Amino acid sequence: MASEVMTTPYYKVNILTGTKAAKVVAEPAEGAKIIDKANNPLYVFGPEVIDSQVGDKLLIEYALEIAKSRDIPICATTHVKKKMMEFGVMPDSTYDTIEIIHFLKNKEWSGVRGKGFHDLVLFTGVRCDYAERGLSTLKHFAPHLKTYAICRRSHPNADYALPVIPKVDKWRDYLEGLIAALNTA
Amino acid sequence: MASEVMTTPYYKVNILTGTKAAKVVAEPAEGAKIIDKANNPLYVFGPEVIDSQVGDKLLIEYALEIAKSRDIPICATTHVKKKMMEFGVMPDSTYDTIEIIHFLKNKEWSGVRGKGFHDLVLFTGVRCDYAERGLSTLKHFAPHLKTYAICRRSHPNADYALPVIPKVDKWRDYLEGLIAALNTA
Amino acid sequence: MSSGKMRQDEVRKIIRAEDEWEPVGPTPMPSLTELRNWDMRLLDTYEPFYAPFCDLCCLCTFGKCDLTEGRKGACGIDIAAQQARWILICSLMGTAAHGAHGRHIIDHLIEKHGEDFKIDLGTQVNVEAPIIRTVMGLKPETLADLRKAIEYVEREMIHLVAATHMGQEGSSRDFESKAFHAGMLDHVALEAADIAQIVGYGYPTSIADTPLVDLGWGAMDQEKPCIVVVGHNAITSNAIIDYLRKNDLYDKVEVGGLCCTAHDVTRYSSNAKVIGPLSRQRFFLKAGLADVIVTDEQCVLTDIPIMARESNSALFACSDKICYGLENASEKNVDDILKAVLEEQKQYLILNPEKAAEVIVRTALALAPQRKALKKILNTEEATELAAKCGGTCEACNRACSNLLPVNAAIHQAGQGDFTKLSALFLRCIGCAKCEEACVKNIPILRVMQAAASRETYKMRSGRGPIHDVEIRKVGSPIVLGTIPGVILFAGCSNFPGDIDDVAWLAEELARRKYIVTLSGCAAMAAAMKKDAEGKTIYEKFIPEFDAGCIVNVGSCVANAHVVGAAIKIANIFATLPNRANFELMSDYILNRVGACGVVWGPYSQKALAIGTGAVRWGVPIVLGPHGSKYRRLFISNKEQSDWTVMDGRTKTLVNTEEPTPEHMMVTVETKERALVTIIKQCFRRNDTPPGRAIKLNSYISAYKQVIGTLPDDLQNFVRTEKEIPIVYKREVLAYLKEVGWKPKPVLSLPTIIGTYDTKVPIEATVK
Amino acid sequence: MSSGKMRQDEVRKIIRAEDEWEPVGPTPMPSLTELRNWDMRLLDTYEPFYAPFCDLCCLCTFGKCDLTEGRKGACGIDIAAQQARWILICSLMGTAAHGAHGRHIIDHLIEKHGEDFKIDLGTQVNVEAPIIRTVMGLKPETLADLRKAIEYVEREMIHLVAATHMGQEGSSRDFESKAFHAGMLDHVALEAADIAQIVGYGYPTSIADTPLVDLGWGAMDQEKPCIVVVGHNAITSNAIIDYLRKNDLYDKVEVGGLCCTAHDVTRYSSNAKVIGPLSRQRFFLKAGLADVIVTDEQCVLTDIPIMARESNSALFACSDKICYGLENASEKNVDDILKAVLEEQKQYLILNPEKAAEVIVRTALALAPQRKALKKILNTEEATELAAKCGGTCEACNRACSNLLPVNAAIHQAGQGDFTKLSALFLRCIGCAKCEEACVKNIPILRVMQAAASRETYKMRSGRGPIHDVEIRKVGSPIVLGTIPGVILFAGCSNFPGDIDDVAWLAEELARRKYIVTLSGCAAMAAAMKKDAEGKTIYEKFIPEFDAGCIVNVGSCVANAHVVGAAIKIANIFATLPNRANFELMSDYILNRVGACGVVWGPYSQKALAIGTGAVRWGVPIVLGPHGSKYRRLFISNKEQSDWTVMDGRTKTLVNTEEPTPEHMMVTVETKERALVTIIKQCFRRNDTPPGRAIKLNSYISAYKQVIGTLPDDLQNFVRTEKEIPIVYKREVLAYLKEVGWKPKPVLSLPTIIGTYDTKVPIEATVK
Ligand code: SF4
Ligand code: SF4
Ligand code: SF4
Ligand code: SF4
Ligand code: SF4
Ligand code: SF4
Ligand code: SF4
Ligand code: SF4
Repeated sequence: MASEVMTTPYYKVNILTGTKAAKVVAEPAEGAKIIDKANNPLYVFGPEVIDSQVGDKLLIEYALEIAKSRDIPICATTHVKKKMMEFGVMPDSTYDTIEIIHFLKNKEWSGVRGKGFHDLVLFTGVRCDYAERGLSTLKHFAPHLKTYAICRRSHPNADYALPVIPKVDKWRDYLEGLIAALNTA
Repeated sequence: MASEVMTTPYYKVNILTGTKAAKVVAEPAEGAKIIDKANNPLYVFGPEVIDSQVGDKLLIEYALEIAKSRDIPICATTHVKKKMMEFGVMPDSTYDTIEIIHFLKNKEWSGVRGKGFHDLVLFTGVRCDYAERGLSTLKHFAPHLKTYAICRRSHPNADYALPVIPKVDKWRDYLEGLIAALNTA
Repeated sequence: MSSGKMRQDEVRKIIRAEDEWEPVGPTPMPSLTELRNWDMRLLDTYEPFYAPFCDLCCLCTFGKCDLTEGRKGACGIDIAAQQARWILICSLMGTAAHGAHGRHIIDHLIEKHGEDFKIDLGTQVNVEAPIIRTVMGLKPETLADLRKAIEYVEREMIHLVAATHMGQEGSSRDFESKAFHAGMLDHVALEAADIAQIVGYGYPTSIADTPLVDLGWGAMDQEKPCIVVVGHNAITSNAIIDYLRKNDLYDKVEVGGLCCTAHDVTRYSSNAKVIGPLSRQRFFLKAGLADVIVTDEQCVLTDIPIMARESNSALFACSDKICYGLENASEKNVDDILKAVLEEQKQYLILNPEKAAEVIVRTALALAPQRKALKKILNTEEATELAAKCGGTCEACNRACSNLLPVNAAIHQAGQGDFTKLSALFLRCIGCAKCEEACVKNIPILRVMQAAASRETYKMRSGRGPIHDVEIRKVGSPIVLGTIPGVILFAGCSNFPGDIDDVAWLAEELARRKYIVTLSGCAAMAAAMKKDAEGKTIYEKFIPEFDAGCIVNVGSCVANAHVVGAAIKIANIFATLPNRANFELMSDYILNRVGACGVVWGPYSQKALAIGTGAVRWGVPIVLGPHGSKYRRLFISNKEQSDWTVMDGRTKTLVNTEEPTPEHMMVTVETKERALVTIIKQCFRRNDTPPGRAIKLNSYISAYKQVIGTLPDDLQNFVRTEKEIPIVYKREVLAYLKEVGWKPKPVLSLPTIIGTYDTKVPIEATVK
Repeated sequence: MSSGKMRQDEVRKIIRAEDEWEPVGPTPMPSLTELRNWDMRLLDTYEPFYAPFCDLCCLCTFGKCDLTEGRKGACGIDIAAQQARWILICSLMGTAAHGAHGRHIIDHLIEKHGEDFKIDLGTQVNVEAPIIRTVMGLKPETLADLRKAIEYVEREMIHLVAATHMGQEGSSRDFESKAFHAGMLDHVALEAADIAQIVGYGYPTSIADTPLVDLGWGAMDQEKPCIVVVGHNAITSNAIIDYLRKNDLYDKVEVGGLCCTAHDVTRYSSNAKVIGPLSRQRFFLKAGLADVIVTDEQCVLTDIPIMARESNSALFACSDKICYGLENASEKNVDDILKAVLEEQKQYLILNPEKAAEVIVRTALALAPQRKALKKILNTEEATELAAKCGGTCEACNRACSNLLPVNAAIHQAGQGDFTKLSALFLRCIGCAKCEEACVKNIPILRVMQAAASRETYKMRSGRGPIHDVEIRKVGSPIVLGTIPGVILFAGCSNFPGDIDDVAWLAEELARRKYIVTLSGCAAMAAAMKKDAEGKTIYEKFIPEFDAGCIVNVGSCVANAHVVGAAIKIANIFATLPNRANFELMSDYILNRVGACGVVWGPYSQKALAIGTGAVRWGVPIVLGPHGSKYRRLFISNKEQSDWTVMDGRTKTLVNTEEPTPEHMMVTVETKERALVTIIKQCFRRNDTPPGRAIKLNSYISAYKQVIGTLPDDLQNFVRTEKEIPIVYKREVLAYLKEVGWKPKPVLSLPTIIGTYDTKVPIEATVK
């Protein structure tokens, strides 16, 4: 109670003004546990997965491995699908960011594979200020699910966020660590 | 950078919405150092010093000892002076809270003893939501000074704040520890 | 705005410039910037003091912007201007609330009586609208003239709201000038609204001893069908009274009010009850004693629809400001509405007051028998049982409390059957229910309070409206000379830092010292909640006149206008200075010569902010309780270190008075003790004659000794000549003055700040 | 509000009910609640989507209140209603900005021409004010009639502002209904303001090929004295042009504008230059090329006084909205002002446009020679040197950037003399200067950008004002049948997520596909900032008509009214439905039959929010760039999972169309690629004929394939019959439809939602 750890995001425009902040998941292993706990997770891909390079791979390659490890359904927003297909993967949904978040608010919704509501939603590659707004929506209006922002800029409005990871190699380490943990667990 | 400790005050109305939060001074010894570093400190007493009991003493008795240890001038706000005199001490100033804070904003001000501006201002016994407003004023408009809120409810807008100390005996320990540290230092 | 010829002609037409009553002064219907120089002059002495509530700005999508450590927003704004912008936004909410309220009442009464319906405030009130006369230059004669006042407010407001948009005003001082404008417009709206309802509903006017009405939740007779009206706009409430009268149901149905509607409905019918101020709203509604809840507008808890369901009370919303998403039944047939209400507990929006009144009364009659069982007040056993779950240690309640109260101890004790602490707590509780929401044991704390809350019935004198011209003639001279030490207005809300009856204590301390004490709004209700040894409230103990040592309830929030109006009347009627379109002349007179002080001990609302900000522009200093710090801005001088040079109107020379009077224009104080001495100090004026100042100093010294224990530490600032030292304290004071090296200060016979800044008002105008 | 007989008579008088042009419809000058049922019907399908920007509320002194996890404020408000209240507050700022702007221009022009000055928009425009006709029921004939429109806005606004006070509205849906009202009032103000300036200043009207004007910071001739006008209100700028003309100085002085004033001054004089949109304001002013900076109102950076000092530019503030704490010199003599400006660099507020114009021009002439040395643009060497200090690693700049840009890399590279990345960055920069403020090495980043910013001069067609009635007659039928796939408006601000010329890309993609493309405000400027291989901008490449495959710049923000107006005209002129006081009938027609879509790709301002919110009430869907998410609210349907039942106006039966058209009423998208397919989709209408739908599907499929690579994943939602499948894709689409189990859907000949909710509009009214 004395004082609490509150994540300060990379981008100042994303500073939290409030009382409910993300738990910082500094260890990939913790992240894997969070994913394992979920009954019906969903992974939302934003356009940066196809624009940003992580070492010699594209971010989407890591994101796809994470999804594959637990057969997590993928929602490919914006125009991500096009690039995704080049990697031979078809998205389960192509709702755009706001649309998928709108459906996720509804506990009665069938989910992208008709298995009922998603209890964990992973996000990667959504523009940071935009993702923060959507995470706020879910934080306030979707008490039935948790969000995990797999983004090196950190997201206070998520339930689980990464610490800020300024260096790309450390970012790659985190992603590889998470994949490793998922594949060994 | 990854994530920063941000003090969460006892009272929810005092939750910080912003970027600049107090450093939590958990150890009385650190507190003593802060006071020792100051060239021209000032101690502002609020009415709770004469209303609130700390163990078998009144809060003001501890506050007076802290002031005495370094001959820190005292500003007795509201009607504190009356009770204070019963302890044989005359305040250096009886400006009310807002008035003293207004003067403190001005670096050119002579200070309560004419020694120039105060570079450290201690607060004890000001109503918590009220103190927080005044601390915000100084945080934003008095870059030439630091504030140290000696209050067990914790103050995010101060430069230095205590952790929340729910139990009275721990509160007494902190005060006695601070006094001890000042008297031995 | 366009101040071209066309506009000038338009203005002259609106105010009937040809009317003979007074020549048109320099500023008829001033626009945004016309009083700006006056504002800047005030701000030179009384600097804005900002306490940012947030480090950031999030008003546009460039944000959030971090404004700490000298950073600017993407738009270039800094933290000070941002606070001032907030002040303007919030003041505008207040001005709009009153303006829209006035527009609604005036339009409604015009429908009823026609726009030529005459304004007649009775034999005692000839200067009917000092604020409208001064600001606009219009002498309102009909309801249509009052509508002109609201149209003026509407027209100015849009510019002020525009200035809050991103990329508009960049200076904190100009934001404050605009906030002053909003505040002044607020007063125009207040005066128009109250005059309209007085003449349109025949509220008491030109009489001082208005009826004493019952106040308190105990005043409601549970045996009768019970209608509770909540808000500020009495149109529907008065229609309910009419319906009851017309159908001989008046003694069969209880009508009680919460917040200002209670004031106004009791001005319409003294049989109606005042349940209490805003701080009692949630407590009372959760008690379930209301068979029908009627909401109009302003200060209405937004979760009433939920509370109504919980207590099986019927709910009708009757204002376009508050629709709660309900179906609009204004054009539905009454029996269909009743059916749906009684059978499906449907809640409706009804904007037709007469129809609403019938539906409401008939619902109450039908529902009351079914709700008998629900109208039981918790007894101590039941309350103890509910509280028993509290361990007293988790303190989640305390941490959530908006008034920082020790709820845990009180509930824990109540759990053991002892309600001492809870009774004490109840007096400080502002009714937010955050404790209850936070309680880890889900204890219904506000219901538990039923067993701790006094069922006492108190007497409050119903609101009297305008101060009488004869009263002004009588007190004008002693006020201006200072021999009546001051005029105090306790206004505003019930967000009190301490006990709800502290206002009664303050009012009595001041009345004892021969101040003229006036009250309004929730403060006027709270002041009734204290009885002396003989069981008398201050309204029973003190004469209800506008005179030394008397206590007057002017009425609801809109009635605040009459106290500012009284200050203007002193300049106009007593000093016979022209007030028509003469804002600066009147305000300068008030600032320098009328020892008036406004007190908002429990501020919460944006309306109270607008009223207070307007009062400052008029030259009336404001003292706020500690919650007022959350408005973000005060007006503070540098006390003895400021330059207090003003003009002597007779010699036309600048004189350094060396005395900080009035010391601050808007200040918060933390305790009622400090409030007492601060209020007294704010009544000092440069114009005080030595005998007058002696009387004021006498109050100041006696009060200071009483609460702080010594002579005032700043006594030397306010003693100008030895003649001013109160005899009783002579020796002591002389010794003190010697010790601090006091020197005599000039006493001006005609102090003014006209001539110390660029204004159209000639200094000659201040001399009469 | 009072909707009694008196008020009704008053309204009939205001709108001259006896005028013959059309019978008065059901809702003349609607008040707060009169269109509420329509609003609720929209909200049933298009649910408010909230993205809270803060967990708390701090609007009154009971706060801060924590609204997380279902907690309520002390007033009882919940997080959804709190967001909706914010939306209302911000929409009102926008409405007020436009309303006050309109009031100012109209009053000014009435002073100039008299209130009986006739409204004549030329031979091509007979339905002069479709919005005012529809909302108010008034056919404005003179400037005085336009003033009536503003008075109506002023009157309604005060009630809306009042509703934001604590303890007022409690339902998010009713807050949205009030925000819709604010948005609709905003459109009334827009139309009144633009019509006034067109007729009052003789801006081009009834011609399509308005002049091509120079745009870009390179367009300003540094050799000449340079006056830069900033803001939205061209009164002073036009007075400057008049003064230059009168004194034969026109070719000797450069006048350039930033933000919408640039649009309006170029409508007044095509010699004036457009420097750029808001995002270029700070960059340009810091470059110091302006000898005199003139500020009017709206979207004016609030720290211009500081920037002016830094660059030794003179500054004159010319609006009561923006006074910067400056001395008001409106009544000062010109030579004294000039003296103080030139000798003491004094900055002044001047509210008299003619005087301001003289002072400004004479200052520019006197100052320019002295400032020659200061008007040098940084060369790459100088820029490299300034940037050299950057280590490229601290990233403080990036973290502060409001557009999340990689500043560090660009500046680091510039420090090594390579400006490639900085040039790219400059295209995405919105000019907030937060990077510069944050830079640990105090690198003046915006000045360094000078070396990276293209000095290109672009051609923009100046704003043309209203769409012509003949154009409407020509395109009405194909639009309603769907054979013209849609009408797109790119409006609003320059807070773009990506490159400043993405708007040009989108406009061209749509024009290529035969959409009617219109632009306004900063978007219209940004769209000019891209040249093709032949060096042509879209304004040079496309025909400036309101027709398939053409591109029209309507003008400044206030000119947005004309595009909504065009949609109304389609219903009124082409379909000959009565529009007088017939808001619901017009909006229902637009929603169901006019394939229009508004796009605000770089939203930042509260004005853009008001415009967008108003558009939604009219039935026009809005697509926003990602920054729009910070407005806090969108309107989203549940797509294929919603109930899309509407009325068939001919058979008067309810039909489940099973097609989500239009799909969302306000939605944000993250990339220009997704924007393209979303905009196209938002143009589908229930009324599309099979051939029309086929054309729209053709665009949708081709665009989807282009940016996402496959057939649209939701194609089945929009194909109603096989006849609608575009021939080129026939086989592929059939296969796909089979695979997803598509079934034919009903095609209605007269879809309407009239009759699906409680309204005064009879279903018969929809049939013509
Ligand atoms: S208004 Fe100014 S400070 Fe506030 S968010 Fe917008 S740009 Fe930032
Ligand atoms: S209801 Fe009263 S006790 Fe409870 S939190 Fe609110 S103020 Fe405190
Ligand atoms: S939160 Fe509830 S249980 Fe805890 S101390 Fe307060 S009243 Fe008792
Ligand atoms: S006094 Fe304040 S709380 Fe009471 S009704 Fe008036 S505004 Fe509301
Ligand atoms: S308006 Fe309501 S939620 Fe906001 S601070 Fe006031 S009480 Fe709290
Ligand atoms: S000025 Fe441009 S680069 Fe710098 S922070 Fe603002 S948007 Fe980013
Ligand atoms: S903050 Fe300054 S030094 Fe640091 S990376 Fe950015 S530009 Fe370079
Ligand atoms: S488009 Fe937006 S940014 Fe540009 S001038 Fe208009 S409101 Fe301002």
